[in-house]
Amino acid sequence: MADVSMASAQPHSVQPRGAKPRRRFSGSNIMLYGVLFVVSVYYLLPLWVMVMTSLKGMPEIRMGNIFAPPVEITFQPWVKAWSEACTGLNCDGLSRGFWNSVLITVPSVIISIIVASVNGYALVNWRFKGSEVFFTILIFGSFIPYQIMLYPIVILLRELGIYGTLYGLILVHTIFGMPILTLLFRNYFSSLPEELFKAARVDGAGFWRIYFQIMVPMSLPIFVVALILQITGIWNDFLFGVVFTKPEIYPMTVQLNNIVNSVQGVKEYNVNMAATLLTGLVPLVIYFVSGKLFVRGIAAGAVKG
Amino acid sequence: MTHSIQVKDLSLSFGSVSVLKNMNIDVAEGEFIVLLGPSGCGKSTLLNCLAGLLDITDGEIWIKGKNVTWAEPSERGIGMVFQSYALYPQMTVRGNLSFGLKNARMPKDEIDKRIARAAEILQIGPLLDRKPAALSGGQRQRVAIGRALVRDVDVFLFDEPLSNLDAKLRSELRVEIKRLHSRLNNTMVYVTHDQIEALTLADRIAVMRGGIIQQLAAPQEIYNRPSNLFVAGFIGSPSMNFLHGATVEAGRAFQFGATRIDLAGYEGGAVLDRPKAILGLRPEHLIIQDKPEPGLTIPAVVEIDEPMGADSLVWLEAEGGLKMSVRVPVERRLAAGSKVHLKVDIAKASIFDTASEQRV
Amino acid sequence: MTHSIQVKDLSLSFGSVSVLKNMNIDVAEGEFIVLLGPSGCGKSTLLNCLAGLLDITDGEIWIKGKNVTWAEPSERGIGMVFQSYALYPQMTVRGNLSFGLKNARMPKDEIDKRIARAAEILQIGPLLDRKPAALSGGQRQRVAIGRALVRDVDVFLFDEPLSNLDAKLRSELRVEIKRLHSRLNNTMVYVTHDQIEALTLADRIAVMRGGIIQQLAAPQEIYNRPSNLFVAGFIGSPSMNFLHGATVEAGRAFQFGATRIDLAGYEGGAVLDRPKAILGLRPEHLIIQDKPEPGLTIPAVVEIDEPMGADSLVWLEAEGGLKMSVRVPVERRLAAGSKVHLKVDIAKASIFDTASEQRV
Amino acid sequence: TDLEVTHWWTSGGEAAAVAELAKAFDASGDHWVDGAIAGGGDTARPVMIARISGGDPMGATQFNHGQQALELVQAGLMLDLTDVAEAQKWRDVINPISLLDGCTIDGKVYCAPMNIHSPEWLWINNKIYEDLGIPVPQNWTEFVASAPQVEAAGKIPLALGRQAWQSNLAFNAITVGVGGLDLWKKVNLDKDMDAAAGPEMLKVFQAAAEARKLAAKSTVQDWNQATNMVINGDAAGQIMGDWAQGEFAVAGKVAGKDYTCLPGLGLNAYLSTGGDAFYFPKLDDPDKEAAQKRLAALLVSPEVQVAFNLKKGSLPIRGDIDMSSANDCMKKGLEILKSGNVVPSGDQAWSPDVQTQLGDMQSEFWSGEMTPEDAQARYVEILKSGL
Amino acid sequence: MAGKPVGWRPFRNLNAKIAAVPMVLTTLVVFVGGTLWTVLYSFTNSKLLPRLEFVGFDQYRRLWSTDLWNAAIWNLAFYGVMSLIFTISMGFMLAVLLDQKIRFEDTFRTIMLYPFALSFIVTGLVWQWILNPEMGIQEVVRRMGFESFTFDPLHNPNTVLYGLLIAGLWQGTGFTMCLMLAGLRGIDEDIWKAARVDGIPKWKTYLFVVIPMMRPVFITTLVIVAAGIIKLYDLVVAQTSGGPGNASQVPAMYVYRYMFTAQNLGQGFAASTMMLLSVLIVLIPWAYLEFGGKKHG
Ligand SMILES: Nc1ncnc2c1ncn2[C@@H]1O[C@H](COP(=O)(O)OP(=O)(O)OP(=O)(O)O)[C@@H](O)[C@H]1O
Ligand SMILES: Nc1ncnc2c1ncn2[C@@H]1O[C@H](COP(=O)(O)OP(=O)(O)OP(=O)(O)O)[C@@H](O)[C@H]1O
Ligand SMILES: [Mg+2]
Ligand SMILES: [Mg+2]
Repeated sequence: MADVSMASAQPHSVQPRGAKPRRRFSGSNIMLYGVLFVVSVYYLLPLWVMVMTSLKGMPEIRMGNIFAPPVEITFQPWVKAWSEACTGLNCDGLSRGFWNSVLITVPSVIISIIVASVNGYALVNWRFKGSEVFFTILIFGSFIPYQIMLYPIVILLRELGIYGTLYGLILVHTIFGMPILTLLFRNYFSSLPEELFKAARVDGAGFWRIYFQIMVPMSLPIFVVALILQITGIWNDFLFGVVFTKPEIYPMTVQLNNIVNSVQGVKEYNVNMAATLLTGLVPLVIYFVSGKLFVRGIAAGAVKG
Repeated sequence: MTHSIQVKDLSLSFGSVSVLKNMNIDVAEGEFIVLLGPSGCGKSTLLNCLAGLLDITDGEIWIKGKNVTWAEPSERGIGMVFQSYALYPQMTVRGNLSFGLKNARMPKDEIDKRIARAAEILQIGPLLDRKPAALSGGQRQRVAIGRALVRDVDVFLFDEPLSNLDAKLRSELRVEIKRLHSRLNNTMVYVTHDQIEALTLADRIAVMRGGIIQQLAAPQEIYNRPSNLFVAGFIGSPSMNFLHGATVEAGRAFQFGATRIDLAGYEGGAVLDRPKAILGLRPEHLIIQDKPEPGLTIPAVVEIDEPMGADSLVWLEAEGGLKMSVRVPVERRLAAGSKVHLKVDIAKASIFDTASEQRV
Repeated sequence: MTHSIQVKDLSLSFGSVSVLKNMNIDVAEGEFIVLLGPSGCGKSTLLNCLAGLLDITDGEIWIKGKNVTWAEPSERGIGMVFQSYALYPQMTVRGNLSFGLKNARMPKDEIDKRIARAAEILQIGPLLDRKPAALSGGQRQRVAIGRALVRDVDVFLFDEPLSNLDAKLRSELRVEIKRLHSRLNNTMVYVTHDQIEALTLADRIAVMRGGIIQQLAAPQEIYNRPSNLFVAGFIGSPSMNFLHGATVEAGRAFQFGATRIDLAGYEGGAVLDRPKAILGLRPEHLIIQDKPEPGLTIPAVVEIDEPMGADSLVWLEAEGGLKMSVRVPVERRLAAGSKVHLKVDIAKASIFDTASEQRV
Repeated sequence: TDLEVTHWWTSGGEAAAVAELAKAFDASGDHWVDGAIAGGGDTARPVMIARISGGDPMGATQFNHGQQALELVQAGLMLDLTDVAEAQKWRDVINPISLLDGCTIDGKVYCAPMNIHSPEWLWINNKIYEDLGIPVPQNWTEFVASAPQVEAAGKIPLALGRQAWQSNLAFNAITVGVGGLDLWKKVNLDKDMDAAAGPEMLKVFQAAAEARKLAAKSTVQDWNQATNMVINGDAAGQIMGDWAQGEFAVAGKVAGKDYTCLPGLGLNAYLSTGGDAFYFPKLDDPDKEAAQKRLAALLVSPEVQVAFNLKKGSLPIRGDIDMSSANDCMKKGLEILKSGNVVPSGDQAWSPDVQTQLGDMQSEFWSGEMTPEDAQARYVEILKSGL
Repeated sequence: MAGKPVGWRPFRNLNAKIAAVPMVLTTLVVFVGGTLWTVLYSFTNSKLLPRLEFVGFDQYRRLWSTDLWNAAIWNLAFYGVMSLIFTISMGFMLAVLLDQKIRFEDTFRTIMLYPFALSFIVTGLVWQWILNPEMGIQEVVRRMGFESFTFDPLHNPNTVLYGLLIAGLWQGTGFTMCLMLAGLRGIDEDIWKAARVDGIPKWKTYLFVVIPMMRPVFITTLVIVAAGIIKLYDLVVAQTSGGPGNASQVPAMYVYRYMFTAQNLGQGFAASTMMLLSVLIVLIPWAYLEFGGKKHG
């Protein structure tokens, strides 16, 4: 650009002055947003399909393509998925599973987060002999395929006498949530200044007081991350939900699987999609609402040199 | 004198926040300019504008007689050294030095020649195959300078290159940079908020505040004749002592509480009578003595003395609770509470108008 | 003199790394001790041991005549001020101050009384309901001190409380801490790696290196009679000039290249003849003159001078390429390349044995 | 008393049949808590077993009788129903008696047989052939012969769900149909490995390979989706068990008119009979135990058998009941039963381990390019591992 | 308690130790105990119920001579390598795109991240529908007039793994992108400036400077993604059930199938032990890099 102005051959060449002129639609910008648009289509397509299909009637589904918006919007599939779809003799749709999921998720999330955060805190600030060893094993634990643990857990729960109960499931979720959550909390707590902890000890605060009054209030981002991870993880869990529960307390995912797989006559795609959406609604809403905090928390807790 | 850098009416805003306001600076070929100022005053911003790393809002920048306002950083003939050095961590020192050259498709032997020369100047020959992580702070700094050096640039820009180092290393590297400058004779623009660095390195210092240059002058000039209250207070450690009073007797004396000080010998403009004025006295321009001399001394009470090795700093309280500091040789110990008199060297004092804050 | 802190044979290792080695320190009641040393020498570690935040490996710690080796931090009668202040960010200043007292289940009105007193001493009354984020650096520092103050402790421990601040604030707060000490007369242990702080604040300085105390003495003693080469080089900025040579004539002279310097008037032990010895001369104990005086001056060539406001530092090159620095008044300008002679004040010099590095 | 009953009957016809059971049980003052698990036996069984061995057993649960629950019984986790069986004279009424034998271990009865699965049926959509103007095939050979024309009309000749057990089922049907009953018996009952490796069996594999071609375009997963393809006229035929009939019924199709059913693929009118049975895990609760026994008795009772099997389209386990309201297809089955041309099913002959391996192998065979020879070699190998 | 220190004082910091009990119990009982239990029983011929009848390495011999298992291993290896390559490269590229000071960054990020909120079950079902030739993409394109267009990855043994990949990437890249973005944002601004002054084009800066600097982030991501791949199960079950044939079988399915459907626990345990082994192969080098070299603070 500078050269242009130097070459005074150009009739109305102006001296470069002020802000460098930028074209709004430069080639690279078009590329950039173009790629982003294509990528977004890839990510949004399934959601679009689900929503559109769930709003169509069966005849329209048979006729039209899955990407077309409904000609005639009907909420019947949603109603059916929520409260009428049958598995065997139970024709109350997902509604039952929803409350079960809530009952399972809420205590599991709370307990697993409390346990893991206290663990992370103890690991960072109250190291004792062997604590690193346990931590390392715990991290290994997070990579063990669940199937390996399935049978031992069945035995464990049987011996504890809580197989098939809500308590059993909470325990299982707490156990399997522990590795990754502890890692998150440990990384986060170790990024907090150690001096704060020391100051509190000089001030005569004990283990729990430091935890509740100093650590917890400063850890909102990581609690949000843990909350999101656990809510979605537990809400979406299928394997434990089906193996460690019984029909009365089946979570929504199991109910979803039942509905989708209980084909009675033709597959009712619209109902299935509505059911799928309903099942994913809670985690989706949570992501849409707190995605920003999640990203920030990830940066604070997960990605550490 | 050829101009190396000319900044004309430069302004820069981030959105609605105006950070640099209508700046004009001319830097001569081979000059060492230090930008000094408190944190957030816009020093780094100005440097980044010179380097082309920030798009300015208004004005022009000329380097070596070329208008580079819109030029890319790499086309401006500048080299930059950052506070954190910003070495490429996974490349060896040689890789760091050659990366830019290779990218410009310079022939291999020319690259080698340049690296050899830089290594020789900076004495980093034995380090060429190490990675930055294996270097000490001072060595890293040299490599960072080397990266500018190999590019054979006319202008070096430094952004607080020493502020990450400990005091000892800092003073050593300061001297090295000065030597480098006297050897290369490049134009250098150097940002710091450390006044010792500014005073020792600069040919001229630009004291900045809130995006405006307060004074641009040689170090001794700035130290001895600060153009306003801000510069006077900012330069010098401990700070200049400020006595709030009035000039009286048609500008021939300064009245401070019950004390009156003769202004005969003051080097400055017409003092005049000002109902509100400030007399600035540097700690080393006061002499502690036991006896008063009317018109020449200020009575004070010793509070604390701080021996600092070579000399000692005495803190006193003058009339009206005013805290003052005086520099004395370290051998001289003064008991707290003793009453003394401070003799003023009026030739080295500064008087400021309270309203305009300008030196008179 | 009652002992406030006694450290007996204290050792500490992290795993196999021994960080503190068999330390013995006695601190008198009301004394201001500064721990000074390069980074990583174990200063903070020692302080944490005193506070009970680290479990020691061996030895005993006594505070106020009580063995507190295994006591909890809060039971030791100490208060601690941290480098980053470590204020609880979610509590107000009042909350920060009262946290420790509430933990000790102190009655509410007693807490209020103590906070009021601390607020008055530290002048933070108006800040009590703000959160730390809304405070300036200096104010935070005061709150951090206040936290120790309200607990009415006998011993204050400071871990580099000023090193996060800029130079200006640092020098102001330094004075404030000194005032506070003279007012409260508590025992204070203060960690820093800034020698100006150490020299100005301390009653006694403990210079540490690699977990071992090198010298524990009053500042002037340390400055003028450093017990070994490390202390000599560490204290003073710019560093002491070291001339490597030999003592000859039964210890009456120092031979350095072709230069011989008379040692008559040296304050120290028996010099004797040593084939390898080091003569240490501080920059301010050399005088630049034009004429040589045999046995008293060192010839040198001026390289650079660095004006630093109040005085100026001249860098010279002596025989054998040795770089030396001399402090001169700022008015004195010396042209680079001029040949001068440095007059030695032998009474203020130090001689070290090269092998043992100890002062003789 | 509430009894939780787990099962995997979730398709339309099945669910209707279960409703009959629940109605009958509720009528006696008890309460049927339905624990349907969708996705077929392979999905449901692990859950059931995990719950029983995990100490949280349900009141009753469906298994295919045979070896599936053997170890649970041996571990003493199942309720002994011998007294119910004796009181209700099961030994006298149940036909074929092999069904009860499947429930009997060491002389004790542990399950209540519910129905007979006869898997070897070929279901054909008549309309397709009418449209083509050719006669509806009456056996497998004709069916294969007509396939090119069906294909030419853009239809899929053979519908096949892509799950291991369906491939397995189709293969077994072809074995009985093409290979004949003797071969089947030799291999599966006498466990004659020479026969399994012999040329007759190879013929069966070749026939299966042919069937594979016919089913190449069928991509659905579930059996009832495949059945639906036949019902809708997308596919000409499907090899499936008698339960497929329930789907035809739900869709309002009439046997003989809209569709044709050919037991034993129309070649050998024999049926291998396995079936569903209910097991009753031990519960430490006398009330529940009484209810369990009431349910067991109820399940075998004539009324329930009739109601259930009519809805499900499967065959009842007793020969002494009136099935006059049954449709064409069911009647065909009943006749074969009466004539005694039955053999026990693979479920009873081989362990689940072998069954699973066979299923895996078959599903690979049916969807890949494995040659009949290779497949036979693998087949023999797997069977040998189960000896 | 005065005098010389004694090395071990169990009641010091008692609360901290009590607080660590859940973790200690979990690691010992569940992870160590459960793993050992599984390994132990993999040497037995347990069928429906665990039984201590040892048969040596029989189960392993059978495992490795089973075509299904070998197919599952190869499928997983193929899927794993592809998935690692694509998740990480796509995640990184998306992060780079989002790092260009674009407008609506939040919106784009949410769009990319939301699938992570959905379970694999849901993911599998949706993509099964979209890829279904009768009504999905193939049908839509055909209706647009391209009659011979064929896109039916899920029913072709040669392409089914790509079908899984499409769904797996859809679900997982958003999270990877988040990790990468956090890593990118953690890079010193000055490095960018230095590169600009050196005249290095942007893409070169990413390639030669930024990527090497993000090594720790890449390693973290690699481990997280790899761990997920080994566990791969729900997605396959929901999308293909391992079919067609055995073309998309994976080890986790084999384990589940043999433990429960085939009622051959010994075989299932042997298979899970092999999975555990592969986990260790992934983890030990990582743990060595993470914990071996430097001490964590
Ligand atoms: N990208 C930006 N957007 C908005 N404001 C900015 C941006 N960069 C800098 N500023 C503001 O511009 C002002 C000048 O910043 P600059 O970094 O130049 O200060 P500085 O003098 O270098 O300070 P320091 O000594 O702390 O480095 C500051 O007030 C800062 O908050
Ligand atoms: N938890 C630990 N584990 C192992 N080594 C440690 C630990 N804490 C400190 N060290 C080591 O002990 C030595 C002394 O550290 P310390 O923090 O006391 O130094 P310092 O003198 O305070 O330095 P600085 O001036 O940098 O604060 C250092 O070498 C450090 O590496
Ligand atoms: Mg800056
Ligand atoms: Mg320290």
